[in-house]
Amino acid sequence: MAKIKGAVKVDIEKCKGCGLCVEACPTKTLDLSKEVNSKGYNYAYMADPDSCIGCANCALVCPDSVITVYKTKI
Amino acid sequence: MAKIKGAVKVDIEKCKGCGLCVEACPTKTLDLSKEVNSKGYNYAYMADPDSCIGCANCALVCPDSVITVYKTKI
Amino acid sequence: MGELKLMKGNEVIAEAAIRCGCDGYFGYPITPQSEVMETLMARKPWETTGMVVLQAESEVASINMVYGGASCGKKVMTTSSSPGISLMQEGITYIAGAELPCLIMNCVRGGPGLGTIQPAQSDYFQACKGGGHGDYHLIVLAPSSVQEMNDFVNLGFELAFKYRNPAMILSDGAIGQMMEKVELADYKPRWTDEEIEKISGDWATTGKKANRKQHIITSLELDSEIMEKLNHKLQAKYKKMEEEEVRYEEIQCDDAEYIFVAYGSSARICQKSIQIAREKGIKVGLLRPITLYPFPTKPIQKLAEKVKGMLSVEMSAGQMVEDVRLAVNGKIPVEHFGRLGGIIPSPIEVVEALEQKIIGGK
Amino acid sequence: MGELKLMKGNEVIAEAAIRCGCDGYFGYPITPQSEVMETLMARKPWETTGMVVLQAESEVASINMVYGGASCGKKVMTTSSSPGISLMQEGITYIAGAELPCLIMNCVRGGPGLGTIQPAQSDYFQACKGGGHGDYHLIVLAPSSVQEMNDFVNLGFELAFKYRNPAMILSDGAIGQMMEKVELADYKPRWTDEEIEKISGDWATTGKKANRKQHIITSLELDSEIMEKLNHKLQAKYKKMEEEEVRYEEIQCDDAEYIFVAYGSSARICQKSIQIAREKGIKVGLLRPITLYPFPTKPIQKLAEKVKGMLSVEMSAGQMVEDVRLAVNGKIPVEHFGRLGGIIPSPIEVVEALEQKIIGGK
Amino acid sequence: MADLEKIMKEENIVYKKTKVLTDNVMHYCPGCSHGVVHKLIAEVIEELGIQDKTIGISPVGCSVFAYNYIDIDWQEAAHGRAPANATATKRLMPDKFVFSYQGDGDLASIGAAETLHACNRGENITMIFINNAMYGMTGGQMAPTTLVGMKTSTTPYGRNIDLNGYPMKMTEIVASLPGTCYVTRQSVHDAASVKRCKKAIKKGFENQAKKIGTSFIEITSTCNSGWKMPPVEANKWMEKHMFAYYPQGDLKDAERDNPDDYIKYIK
Amino acid sequence: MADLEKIMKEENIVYKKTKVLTDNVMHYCPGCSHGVVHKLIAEVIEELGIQDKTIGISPVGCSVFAYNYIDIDWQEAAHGRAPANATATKRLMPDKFVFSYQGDGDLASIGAAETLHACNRGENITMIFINNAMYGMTGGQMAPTTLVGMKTSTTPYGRNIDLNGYPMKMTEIVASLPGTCYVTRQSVHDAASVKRCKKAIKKGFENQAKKIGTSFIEITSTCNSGWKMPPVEANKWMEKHMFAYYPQGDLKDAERDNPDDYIKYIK
Amino acid sequence: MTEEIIIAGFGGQGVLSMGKILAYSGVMQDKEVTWFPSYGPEMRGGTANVTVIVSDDRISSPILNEYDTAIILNQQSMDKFEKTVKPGGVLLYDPNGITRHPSRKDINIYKVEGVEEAAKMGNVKIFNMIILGAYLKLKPIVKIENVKKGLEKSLPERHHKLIPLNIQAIEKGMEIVNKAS
Amino acid sequence: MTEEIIIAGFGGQGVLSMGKILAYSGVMQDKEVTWFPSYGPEMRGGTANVTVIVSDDRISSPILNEYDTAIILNQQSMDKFEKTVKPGGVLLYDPNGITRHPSRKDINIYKVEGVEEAAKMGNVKIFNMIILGAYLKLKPIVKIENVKKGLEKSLPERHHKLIPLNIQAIEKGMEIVNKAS
Ligand SMILES: Cc1ncc(C[n+]2csc(CCOP(=O)(O)OP(=O)(O)O)c2C)c(N)n1
Ligand SMILES: Cc1ncc(C[n+]2csc(CCOP(=O)(O)OP(=O)(O)O)c2C)c(N)n1
Ligand code: SF4
Ligand code: SF4
Ligand code: SF4
Ligand code: SF4
Ligand code: SF4
Ligand code: SF4
Ligand SMILES: [Mg+2]
Ligand SMILES: [Mg+2]
Repeated sequence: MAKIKGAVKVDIEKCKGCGLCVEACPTKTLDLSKEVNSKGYNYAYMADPDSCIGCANCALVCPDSVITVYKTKI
Repeated sequence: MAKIKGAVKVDIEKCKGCGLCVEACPTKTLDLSKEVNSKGYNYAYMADPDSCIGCANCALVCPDSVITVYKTKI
Repeated sequence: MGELKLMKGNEVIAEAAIRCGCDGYFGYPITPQSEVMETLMARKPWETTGMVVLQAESEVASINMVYGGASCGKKVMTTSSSPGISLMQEGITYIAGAELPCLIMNCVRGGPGLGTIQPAQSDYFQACKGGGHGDYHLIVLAPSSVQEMNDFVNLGFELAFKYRNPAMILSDGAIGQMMEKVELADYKPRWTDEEIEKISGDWATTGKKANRKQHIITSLELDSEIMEKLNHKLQAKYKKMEEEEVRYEEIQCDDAEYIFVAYGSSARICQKSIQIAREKGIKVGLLRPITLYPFPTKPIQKLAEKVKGMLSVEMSAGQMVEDVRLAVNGKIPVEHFGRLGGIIPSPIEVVEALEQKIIGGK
Repeated sequence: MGELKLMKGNEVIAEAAIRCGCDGYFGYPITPQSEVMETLMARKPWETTGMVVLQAESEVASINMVYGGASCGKKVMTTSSSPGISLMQEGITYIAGAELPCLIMNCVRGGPGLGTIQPAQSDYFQACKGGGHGDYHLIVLAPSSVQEMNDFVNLGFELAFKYRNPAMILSDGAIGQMMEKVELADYKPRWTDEEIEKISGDWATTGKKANRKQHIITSLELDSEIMEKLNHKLQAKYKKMEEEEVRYEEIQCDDAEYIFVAYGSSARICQKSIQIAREKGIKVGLLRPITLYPFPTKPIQKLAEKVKGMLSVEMSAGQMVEDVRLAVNGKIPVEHFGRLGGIIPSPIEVVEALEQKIIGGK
Repeated sequence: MADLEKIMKEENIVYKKTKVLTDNVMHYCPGCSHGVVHKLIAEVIEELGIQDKTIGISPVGCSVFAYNYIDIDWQEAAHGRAPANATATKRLMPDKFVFSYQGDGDLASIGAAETLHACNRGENITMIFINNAMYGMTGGQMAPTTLVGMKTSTTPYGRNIDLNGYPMKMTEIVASLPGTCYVTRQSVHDAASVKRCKKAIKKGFENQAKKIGTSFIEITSTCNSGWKMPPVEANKWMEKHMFAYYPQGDLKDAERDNPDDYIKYIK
Repeated sequence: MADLEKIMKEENIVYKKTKVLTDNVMHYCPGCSHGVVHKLIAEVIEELGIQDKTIGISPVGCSVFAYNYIDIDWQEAAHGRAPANATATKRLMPDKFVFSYQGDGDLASIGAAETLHACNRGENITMIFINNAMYGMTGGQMAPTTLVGMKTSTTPYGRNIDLNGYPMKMTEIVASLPGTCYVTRQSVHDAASVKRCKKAIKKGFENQAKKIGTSFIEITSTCNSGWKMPPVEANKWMEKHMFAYYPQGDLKDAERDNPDDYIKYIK
Repeated sequence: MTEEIIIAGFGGQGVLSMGKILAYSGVMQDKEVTWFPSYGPEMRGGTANVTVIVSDDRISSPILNEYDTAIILNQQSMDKFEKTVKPGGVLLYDPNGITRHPSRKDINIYKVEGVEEAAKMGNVKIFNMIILGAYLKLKPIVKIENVKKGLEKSLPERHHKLIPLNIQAIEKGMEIVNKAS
Repeated sequence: MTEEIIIAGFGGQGVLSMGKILAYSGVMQDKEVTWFPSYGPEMRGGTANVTVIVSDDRISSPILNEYDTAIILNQQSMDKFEKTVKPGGVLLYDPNGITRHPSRKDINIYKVEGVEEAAKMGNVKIFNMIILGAYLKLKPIVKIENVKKGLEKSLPERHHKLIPLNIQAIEKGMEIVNKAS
């Protein structure tokens, strides 16, 4: 059976590190980085890239619309 | 049996001839006069003084508070 | 010649609005100007020209409806009287700050507070100096006849659009309630969408077409440097108005030794006063400002070169007189005469005031 | 000596209100003055002095709550900033018309419209000429330090009650947000019912005792003759204020050849400018109006006899300069310098303006 | 007639004008409901013995001169702002009885925000609301409460929903707010309703002593000038048309909601 | 990682920022609900293809700069008056889509009268109401909707009924007016609610084409700055406390009442 | 020619519309006119008056302290306006309801029984037209055909059928006016 | 003596309260002081700065264009305020987060590793006290005991127990400040 695979791209410079995407992700794919961007925010990133299912929940709740979601079947 | 008798005194000069008391009287005691007062209003008066029962309905509805009501048993 | 009618000043405002292609009127009843909306409602222009007429819930709502309508590049207006105009001050300064054209008529009554419904001219400061906050000006037109009530609706809109600036007709209970002969203008159609595009296409909120940038109507700017520039732009506009849009009338000024300065109803009274004074041998003329802002400073300065004194006649405790004094700048005596509380001065009183305060003045 | 503190101007307004025995504060948040209500709410004076503090639903409600409270002979106040003060104009003219004492603080920000939250002085006309309708005046106090923010709360109430007239503190974002040393006043108890009876017992709506007539707070009078009399009474009161209540400060005016006229923040800037100018050999002094209404006309006239020119320095496009010109009445040149949009002029700019506009002026 | 004179003696008086009403002739049109309501308020004040403790807040509207008729201290508020005056007055003098008296234009149009918020804060005041479906004072313009189809000087062809919206039931709105303790709709078109209305007004004043929130009393009224009907006809028209849209009686009569109910939400 | 690059291809995009949002970085605090709602409005405008026909009316409040983010024509209204701007705009350009966007201070406090009357007139507009129980922009003061006990900069000891009155349910009030056709309460705290909320906003816009009255959409929101909570915690607090007082879901979803219903009253 | 007139009486007596018809007649005769009413809150009752000026020249002040003619229809107005008539001017009044008759010797005083006559004619509403007729007899400043035209202009179409009755009333007024003793 | 200082950094770095403590210390030492903050809408983030003046004389303008000392805590502030230091004046900065270091030759430039040191001390909140200490080393305009008194006055009672830690941080700052190359 084809497996569904997802991925997200976070616009790191625009992310404000609010953490809402982290909370919204059903697969605990995301986390806030230890690093900060130039504005001093701990931006979101795919901490566990393999588990992403491309459900877009993270992007839906992101107030700053900085997440692009990809999905494909492998 | 003692009969209840009522009477009303209308402050003619202050009466505005609105006719609300005439309408409110259950015994049709009151009417508006043909004469006018100095302001040009056809003031209210006891057209049928005998029928007054002193119920004060006329006074209650009078917007200008110009009716005094008397009642006694005879 | 246009249609000749006998009408009240307030009715004429309504009629002129319809005829000049006004798009919307938003107002709230208040004496002595409620006839404006009443006339409009009876005329039902929405069935003919398509003009919108709406009784708003308050003057605050009215002026902000005007703000909304003006934002769309539409010809919109409101009318009220003193207390209602005071309530509009925030809205008016927003409209001035956002540089929007609109027309406001204040049918002034005596104040302060609830005051009286009789005519007064005690809102001059509010109209001309700024009743709201910040540095801004309205274009202020002062009709002194029913005919001018008619003419200034169109003129007000023209100036408002020319400068993207709110215009005010400063009338009063006397001009508003009086009937006179009036020659009504011919009907002008309301602007089409295409015409609005041509006239206000670079700023009006008509929906962002694919080929253009957003249009944003705002008076907000948190960056002080930019805000100062915006303010300088406003000031430059006011300067231009002061140079190009001053309107006034001179009556019997040629040989005058004294000058009445008076606008609106007071100017009517002063015309009679001139007659009376001249019968007495006093050579007096009248300078009647038609635009109160921009104020006819230069014409007054010119007159100050040749006359002996000026009397500012206003139904107020002395407001316009400050602008007369600022113009004259100490050259000749300038005094004020006025009646208050809704009383219209009599022509004779005015002459007496001239004799006492100026001719026999210290 | 009272308690010494380091506080923001806005906080001090709250503290001074509590300490001077204010009975009620009614306000609505707006930058840059929200600290006033916030400080009051944190201080909970209702648990100590019994002062009422209420966040109203709007500035319109606030000013009418003040109207209600003032009607009862209570010491009541509100504070806001420019757009909010514009909304209050109707209420303010009612209070002035009904001759009620109260205190209003306007922490001015740049306009027009929503504008900026940075400091400005562009509401001078509104405060001093009448933003509302009708012929009326507020008593207008212009603090230029945090200490004066403290002092003028008490002074404002005193004058307000002395004249039964609304008083306004015309501050701005700079004075409101700045911290300075301030010597706080000692606590004065709020007036008891008996004291109110003594002070305002012939007009306040405290309940009609059997032995007296009704007290009616109103500004309405439909009979023009009576209305005119009421207006004359108001005018007489203003005249008295003009004679007795003018307050100002002269700094280094004795040997001055030029004068800055400036109030509030601008006056602070000008003090530095004097230093700079005098280092350059320019003898300049400062006349700082403390009361903007009544305006220090006579002191300015006196200075005009001996100096060569005046520069009105205001964070506006030129408002107070008109009153300076009216005072000087053409004797010497008077010019204006100001920055707009929330920008505070630098001391050096001010000196340069003096050099260009007055010393080197045409 | 001799008979009548015998009856008309001091000791036989069963109804006379209360002394809390002044002797001034009211400026109202003949038959105007305002006069009746003024009388009831004055009678209530007399009966409760609170003439020296009552402050009235009059509106801008026909009743602008209420202070000429009811012999108490008054504040003449700005148009629509009586609830603001009343709020401050009551909070600063909590032992006084404070009531506002407002028309439908005043209370429901320009003053809608002040009405809503005073009631929502549960100000301990009595609000009297004269709903005559009309701007009486300014010449019979449409009010928020004007019925659909009713002709006014600003709806000369009848109120029309598309143009002017719906007649507004401010009393229902106010009843929905937890701050109000007593909300009722009354009238004064006949003797029975006058009696009921007086009771309601009395209750409204008594509630102030109980400190349980805002009492709000609508009096569905006539404006025969604005309606262009003789007074008796106006009353009949009101019964027939106004009462259908503005049903008479109490909308709410409750002790103030327990604050604990609210605190639980945040625990 | 090579894996990810394979997935991240144009054709695999299932969600990206709509073009109706500009590229400007929003000035909002991290996690602020305003951002999410802006996005939903922009998406709806894109989906309905009405970018060239939509006029937004922004308020005074944190969303004062909404015009910097949604790429349409905007009017920045005075505090509380967006419904007045919207009324005129829609009546003068009935074929455009007009919406107001307001905070709770703006819509329910200073602008209560304008809100009430626009809804009562049944203006054919969409009203978006961000209820974050707080004055965000001015530094976290109490809003009409602040819950009892909630600490704000003007209720530092918690909102107290006696002092500040009750949290106001403006949405319930508006639902009671015949002028509104669709009144709903939504939120954007998780993916499911975001989807529901978008549907509601879309319906609100679609209603304008049907000309059936005012659509009113409350979005119960957080103001983590004002609440002094991290965004995730604020969302949880909202679910627990705000939803209890402000129940989620549709309050009204009806065709506009038949005008004949009203006309019958006066016949 | 300039004629300055005050018309004063109770509200409801048709004072304002009488002034309006006169003003409109002036317009029809190519004169300059102004019409300025007293105005107040809309409560019923009270007095009403209107100043009408008809002139060959541009009219300066529409508000006056002295009049060529005062037309007076109730006692309050008599008390207020008798003294404002210019010496040699005209005071015309309806004695109905007047308790203190005018007493000035330096003006010309005329009476017209308008109320009585209107009642006789069976239409109290045309009272004001009778008064107008009386006035026009004394001061024929506008021709009757222009009054007719004025009526046509000032009355709404649906009332045009009443014009003949109005003209009749005017003629009656012209007939019955007479100098007071 | 008059010392005119600007302190500038991110909001949240304690810029305003550092200025406040300095100002309060001045008050304790019987000086005249003013403290004037930048202010804006309340959204989180963004820069903050405060002008503090401490003087023996009455202070005229609380707002300045030039400063005796600039204390700079982020890059944006460096870009804005380096140029405002008077020739011969002091620029004190924390190099953490600074990408473009100050380059003027006519002023005295000092560095203090406040962020780093605060982390070492286990309390990032005292960062601003370290900076203050560094400043006071360079410009001993107020005595340390007056700073202590200033802290007592400006901190609410419940935070007084933190005063010793604050003093410690100030002393640390005095210790570690050094002239930039
Ligand atoms: C700010 C302001 N706007 C308008 C008015 C004019 N005005 C006076 S009374 C009134 C309405 C009165 O209607 P209502 O409140 O229903 O009272 P009523 O006369 O019917 O008793 C209006 C609009 C005013 N005085 N002030
Ligand atoms: C007339 C006026 N009063 C007050 C203000 C100040 N002010 C700006 S925004 C705001 C309230 C914002 O709160 P809300 O509407 O809830 O919006 P939020 O910031 O929470 O999104 C206030 C009171 C103003 N700009 N104008
Ligand atoms: S929700 Fe958006 S802004 Fe917030 S952390 Fe995630 S990506 Fe960043
Ligand atoms: S798309 Fe879904 S699974 Fe992938 S990161 Fe976002 S929320 Fe998690
Ligand atoms: S007291 Fe009763 S019976 Fe007598 S007149 Fe009045 S209403 Fe009629
Ligand atoms: S109700 Fe009163 S005013 Fe009306 S007619 Fe009767 S007595 Fe006269
Ligand atoms: S106009 Fe209407 S409300 Fe006013 S007094 Fe007359 S009847 Fe009463
Ligand atoms: S203050 Fe509140 S509403 Fe404003 S941006 Fe921050 S979180 Fe959002
Ligand atoms: Mg009414
Ligand atoms: Mg909010």
